[in-house]
Amino acid sequence: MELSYLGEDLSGTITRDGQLFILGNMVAEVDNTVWITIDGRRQQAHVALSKDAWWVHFAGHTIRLDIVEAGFTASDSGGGLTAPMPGKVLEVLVKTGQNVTEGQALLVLEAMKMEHRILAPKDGEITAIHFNTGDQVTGGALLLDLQTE
Amino acid sequence: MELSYLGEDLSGTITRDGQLFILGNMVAEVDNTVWITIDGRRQQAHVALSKDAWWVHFAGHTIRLDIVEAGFTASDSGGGLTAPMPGKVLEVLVKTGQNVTEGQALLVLEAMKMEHRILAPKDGEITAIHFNTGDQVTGGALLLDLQTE
Amino acid sequence: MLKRVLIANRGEIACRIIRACKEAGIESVAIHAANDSGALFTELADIVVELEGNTIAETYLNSEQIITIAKDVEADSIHPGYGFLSERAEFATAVIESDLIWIGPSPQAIIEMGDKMTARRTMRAAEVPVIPGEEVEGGIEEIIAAAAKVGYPLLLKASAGGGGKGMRAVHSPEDVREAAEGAMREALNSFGDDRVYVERLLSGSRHIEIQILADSHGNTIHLGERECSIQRRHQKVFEESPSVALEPDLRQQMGDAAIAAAEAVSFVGAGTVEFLLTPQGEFFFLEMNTRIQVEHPVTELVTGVDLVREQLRIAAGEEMSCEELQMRGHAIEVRLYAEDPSNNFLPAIGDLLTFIAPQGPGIRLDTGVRQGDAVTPDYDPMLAKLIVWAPSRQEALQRLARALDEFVILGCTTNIRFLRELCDHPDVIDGWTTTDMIERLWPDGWTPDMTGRILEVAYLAANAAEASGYGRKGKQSIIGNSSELETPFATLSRRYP
Amino acid sequence: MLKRVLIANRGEIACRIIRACKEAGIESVAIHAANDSGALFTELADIVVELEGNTIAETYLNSEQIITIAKDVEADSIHPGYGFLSERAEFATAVIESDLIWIGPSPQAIIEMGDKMTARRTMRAAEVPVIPGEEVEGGIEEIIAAAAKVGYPLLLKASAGGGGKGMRAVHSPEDVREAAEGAMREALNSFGDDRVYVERLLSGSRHIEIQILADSHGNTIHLGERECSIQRRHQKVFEESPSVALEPDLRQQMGDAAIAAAEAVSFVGAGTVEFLLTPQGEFFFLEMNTRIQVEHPVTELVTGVDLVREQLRIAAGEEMSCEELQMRGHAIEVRLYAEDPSNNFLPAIGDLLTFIAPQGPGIRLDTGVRQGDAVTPDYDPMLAKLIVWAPSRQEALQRLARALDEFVILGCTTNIRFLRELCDHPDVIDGWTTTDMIERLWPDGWTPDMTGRILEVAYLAANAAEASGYGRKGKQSIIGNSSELETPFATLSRRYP
Repeated sequence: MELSYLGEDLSGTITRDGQLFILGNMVAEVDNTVWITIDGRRQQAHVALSKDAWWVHFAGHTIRLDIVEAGFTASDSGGGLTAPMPGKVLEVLVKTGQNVTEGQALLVLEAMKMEHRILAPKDGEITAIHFNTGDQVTGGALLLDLQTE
Repeated sequence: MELSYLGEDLSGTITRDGQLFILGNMVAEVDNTVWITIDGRRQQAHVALSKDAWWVHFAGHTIRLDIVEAGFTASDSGGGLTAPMPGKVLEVLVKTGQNVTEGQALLVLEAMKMEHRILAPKDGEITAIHFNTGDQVTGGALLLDLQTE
Repeated sequence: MLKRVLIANRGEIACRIIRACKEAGIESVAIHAANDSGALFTELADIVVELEGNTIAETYLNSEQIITIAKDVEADSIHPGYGFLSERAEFATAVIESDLIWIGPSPQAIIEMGDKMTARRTMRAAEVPVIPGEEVEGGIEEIIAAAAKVGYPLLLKASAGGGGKGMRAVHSPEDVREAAEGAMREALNSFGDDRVYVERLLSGSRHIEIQILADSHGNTIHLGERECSIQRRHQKVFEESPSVALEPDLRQQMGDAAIAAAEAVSFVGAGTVEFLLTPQGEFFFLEMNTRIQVEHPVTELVTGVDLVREQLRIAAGEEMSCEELQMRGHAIEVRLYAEDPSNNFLPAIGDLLTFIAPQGPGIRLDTGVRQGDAVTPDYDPMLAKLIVWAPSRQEALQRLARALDEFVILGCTTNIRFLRELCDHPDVIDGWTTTDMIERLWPDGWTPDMTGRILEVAYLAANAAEASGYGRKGKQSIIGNSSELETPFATLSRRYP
Repeated sequence: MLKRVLIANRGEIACRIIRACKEAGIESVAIHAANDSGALFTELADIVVELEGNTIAETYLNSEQIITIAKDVEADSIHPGYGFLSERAEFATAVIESDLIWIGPSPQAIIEMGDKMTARRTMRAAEVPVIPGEEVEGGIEEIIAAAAKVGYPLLLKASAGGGGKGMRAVHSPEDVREAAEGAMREALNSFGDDRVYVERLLSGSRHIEIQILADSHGNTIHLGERECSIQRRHQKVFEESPSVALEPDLRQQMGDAAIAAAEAVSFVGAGTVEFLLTPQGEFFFLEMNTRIQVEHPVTELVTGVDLVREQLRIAAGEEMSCEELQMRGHAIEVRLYAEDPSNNFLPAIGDLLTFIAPQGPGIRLDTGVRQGDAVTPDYDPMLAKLIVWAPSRQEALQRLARALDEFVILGCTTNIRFLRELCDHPDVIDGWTTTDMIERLWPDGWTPDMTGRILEVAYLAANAAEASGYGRKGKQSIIGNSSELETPFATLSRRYP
């Protein structure tokens, strides 16, 4: 299974021995819950599966691992800027064709009664804007396209 | 569905109207949980299904409704005395053929570190004893047969 | 400071101690029998070791194995909790001789208080009043003879006893032999010691106990009382502090007597001196528990003292950190048992399909289980303790009622509804709480105060859930034809007194 | 006594009030928008009525509809909670004119304190010190002019504001216009009132607030302070009592000032007078909240007073039941938000697939949600409040850390880990808590202190669970080939300041 954490791919060879899963010197077992044994110490991990991710709680940490499905390619070098959550477009601060610099505010979104400014992650050119002021957007909706160098 | 509460059969005609279930002036809906509307007041019921029973929590009460399956007949007028839970037979106080009176102790069971005396529910004659002192019994096991008048 | 504590216990008290360790920055080691694998206390602990063996004697009572594990994992100390090995002087001795710190009083104090007959003699010597009765050296015939001297009604008690095990109330001479045999057998099974003695049954009394804390720097204090009068099968079900029966004067007297009792055995650690308080206002020493008690949270909420954390401090040789006794408001604990109160409190088993704890102000839950766990007949049926605090006794009862109404446990019969009805009972509200209360209120046994309406709701809810495929994988229906099943559950309406 | 209270609110505070009603023997009426159907507060209430309408203005802010429902269900009183209509004088007036009891202070007191600029003027008249600044009558140009007079850094604040809405910190003149426009727009959206005024930004100060309780029999008392310095986006995240910065002397002075402030507006009910305390030990009036506050449990745990129950008593015309102020131990509240603290606290949504609350001593959870609920963008992202009490501040921090470690929420990003790390931070332990603390400690934003080992465990656990068919109906595997998905989640590592 391909997983990523905050956009970073995770990997490692997991082998299976009956009911045991092994990664390096760590062993996992699954019954009603998931048990992880490290250096002879067996500890419980809480796990849950949402639509797009595995969630794991272990030793006071909560980790969300996004499931990376086949057939898609990340576009780290540019591409779409998506709405982090459902909301309403309060203001569009740029125009198609405009050059923007990293950190520049592109759009203001209202969600959960707060304003959120969508910033340019890198220098580049705005090649498309998909919403207008007042539009409702769903979480994950592509707001605008940014062509970076 | 046939259900019983403490051995008493429950009944009543439930009609279905789309997602609604109606019994008298009560209406039930089921989504993630069960909602009961009585006299216009909608309240939540918690329900869970175990192997043999539906469990319902409503208004601070917990009710266990045993599922009555087809092909069996209750034997209120006598028959088997079963172990209320798994345990060990500590002592058998009667013999086969013995006449016993209501309330007489028949057998002593140890379960959960406590002794429990199994009493005769009615006057009658012991027609069979299925376990000896020291035997382990499972919950629901038939301990002895009592023939009542 | 302690570095790594092995907890020689299970269930809610193991969880309580593990949490105290975590808060104190001490590592915790859980040990568990195979049938406790995955239990909540094993989830919370830093280190978990499975015990070999099948019976309790081979696991939680296996001193040798436990000490070996403690040395293996490099624990520096052992906390015994309550029950199990907590009052076994030989175990305390073995722990100390293995160069481990014993989180409890000296073996000598355990011996002097642990044997109930010895304790009676020690207290008499220290001029603490004891219940009229007879110590018995010998077997069944000597018990019967002592019973005749004490008079009826009386209580037979296991000298090594506790927790209601090996105890029998006897109301007339013709029952004494069977009762004594049962008490001796239960005592032997539970404690490996069948000695039983006789005490007068003081009807209408209250069970009042004083919490004691003593450190190795010579400080011995009391932390006020708990009243634990409401009992079934001689086990407490409802515990509160303060007691409505104690004015400051009497609290002072009983506190002083408790301190005297503790000092008589050079007690160090957390302990409880139990008394019976008669309707006439006399109090008699009952026994001293030389360990943390099930109902300790009641005192914690009223006094603001963290008793388990103080135990850890005291065991490490530090001074206790308590300031002057400051009792505030009112706390009540109820014990949630997997049992059927409508069937003479017969223990129950089942799966905790749903386990939703109440939340909000003034609520504390010390639980050994959580949703998804199975309740088996292997151990004591106590699942959890619900403790409430409020500014006054009246508000505490109201809060407890609210919390019990919110508590949802499905899949196993519990005493929640029984406890809930206690909250509303006029005698409970008025504080007329005595050790024979449950027999007094429900001489013919308790049955839930349930209207037919509730049963109709349940019937409708179950049918609607069934027809909707609720709680099943995929939708299906198992609705059969009319008729009945002879199952163990059909016996639920029978009584096993 | 009140008989039936309608709660004009939702979420955890609605649950809190419903529970207080239940304990007081008062019936509770929950009202809810369609998207709150089935929420915990609707489960707990005795009577539940769905509001018509889609927006907040049409539902929880719809005075007319709410009062109509109250009359329909024969409620005798309305409790507004916090937020929503709690500080709208017109609503209080409409409630009173409908012959319902308003559980709060008089509309006149709300007006005098609710408008922040009016309150500043009233306090100046009552000789309570206010923060240097300028009230502004007018629009954007007047704000910019006032800003120049006050000097930088400064705070723009909505006069009708609260909860950090319509507030902006401005550090240099070139940012003031955009900030003022944003503040005005947010103020208009949130409160229907775009007036914004200017205050000097007092860096390095502590937020100290005094809890006030006043009844209609002329008693006005204070219940000590809460320190709520740790804030993000001008919203409190970590609140405690007592404050390390207050000696008894200063507590007395600030308590007296708070009582004076309350009496200046003939305040009746539960309210809070907020102050900024500078590093030099000067304190300035910030505002008075004329309602119960989010962080009220901290005071309840330290003083033993049930504030919501006192509100119910006071509204019924009774005297408050509080005895002399008795502060004991230390309490801390943290607010659990559905938000991503590693991404500038951006609100998060998701399903609460797992929601396991910590248990045991000294823990209180005031939650509006439970396992199975969905977190939507419709409302404030606060899910619950976790409040701990312990004998000392150090032990309270240790207990909080333990409780947060036990808290398991899966399916929605929360700030639990952020709060957990706060417990261990030397500045928090030392009590160097100021309102600019989060910027001071994490100027470049917070990221979790996570070892690679934890990520490896998560990777292994997820793969093992996946391969075992855990959490799926039936066993299946969706393991695909190597490659990446462009999903909203791929944006999680981006920042939206």
